Amino acid sequence: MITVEFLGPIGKAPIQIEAKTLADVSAKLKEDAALKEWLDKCAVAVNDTMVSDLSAPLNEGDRVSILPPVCGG
Amino acid sequence: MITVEFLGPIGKAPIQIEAKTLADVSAKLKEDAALKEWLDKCAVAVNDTMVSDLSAPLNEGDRVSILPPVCGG
Amino acid sequence: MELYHGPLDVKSIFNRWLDEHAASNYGAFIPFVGIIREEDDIEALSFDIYEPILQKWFDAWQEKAMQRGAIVKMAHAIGDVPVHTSSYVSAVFSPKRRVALELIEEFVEDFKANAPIWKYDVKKGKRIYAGDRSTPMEGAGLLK
Amino acid sequence: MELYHGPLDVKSIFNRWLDEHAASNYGAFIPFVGIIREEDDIEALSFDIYEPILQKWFDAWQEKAMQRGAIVKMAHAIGDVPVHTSSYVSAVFSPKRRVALELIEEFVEDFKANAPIWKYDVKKGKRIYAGDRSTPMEGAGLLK
Repeated sequence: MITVEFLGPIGKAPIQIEAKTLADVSAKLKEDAALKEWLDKCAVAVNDTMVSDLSAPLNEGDRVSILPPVCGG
Repeated sequence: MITVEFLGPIGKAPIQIEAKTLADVSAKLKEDAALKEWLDKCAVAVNDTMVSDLSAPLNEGDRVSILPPVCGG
Repeated sequence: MELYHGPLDVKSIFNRWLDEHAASNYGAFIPFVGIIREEDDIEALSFDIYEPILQKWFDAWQEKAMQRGAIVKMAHAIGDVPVHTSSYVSAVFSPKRRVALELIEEFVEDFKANAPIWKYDVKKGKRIYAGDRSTPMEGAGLLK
Repeated sequence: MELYHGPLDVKSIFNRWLDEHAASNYGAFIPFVGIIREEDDIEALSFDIYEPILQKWFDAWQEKAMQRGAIVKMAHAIGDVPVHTSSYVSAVFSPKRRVALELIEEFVEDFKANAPIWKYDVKKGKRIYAGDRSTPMEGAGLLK
């Protein structure tokens, strides 16, 4: 199991899913129509490190964060 | 008569000379060997306005300022 | 890096940073102060921050600044920040003017684009995500 | 524009500028603080200023800043400024971040090149003109 958390304005509680890679996470999240619109513009971190590779393996207990568009300052 | 004043590090007291234009001032100042080395790198103001035209007429009582290289801050 | 709940006390942050580096022999100090403008009938802006990734972002910048002989500082507000008060103060200390001027610009612009902070307008007590003023982070769309 | 004999009280200048514009609805405030570095065995730097032309230079900049919706501020020291103290503080207030970042850079660089201020190293109590670090002003060489 891995945890997926949704940061900032997405306003959704964390979920736990089975996933071997981020591609699996993508497939699972797209099942939720309300999330689908966010995915286009969200960046992703695994265990608080920003990632850019869909195929990197996930490990049991990993935490995937979904980061919507930002505007600090 | 016009007054010529030497700002900052030039360290020379103001002088009064006869001059119809800045070209006249230039000729007069070049007579002083110690000044000549400054003139290459000095800018000029007339009555506290920066000027760039040697031939503009000077009027009785005008004040010409000689401004050496700057370094504020 | 400093995070505060509510508006920043700009003067005390600024004064403390100056004191900390009073003898560090930096020649230039450039702070950037962000203040909430009164516009579009907002009462305040409000901010969510994801601290672990913000800290990493900041640490990477500190490393980058140090390679140029400089350091960066940053403070940001969490939650509501009323109009005419400050949500954000950052700064560069550097031996030289040029590096300081370049760094403060790069630092502030990269902060805007990549710091994990989410902004909301507060109108009649309600928080509204400022999506139209927000920027997708580097690598956005990976899961689409 | 403010001129002071001896080092600047950076905190009080900064705090006062902030107070003056607490309700002006500017969104960005960027000060630049110049501090005397300890180097080359100097005890202090020392400055001569020709105020009438500095004031005109500053007024022209204020005009330029206002055309972009911003304002500039400036304070400088006259005479000796010991190492680790400040000789120069300038600042931009602007509605928007971009204009503020651009203006502070242009303002500080133009100040360096064209403000009628002369710098001296102070070593063993003697003032030595910093000619090698100085820049001829625009139009220099007219009388050569």
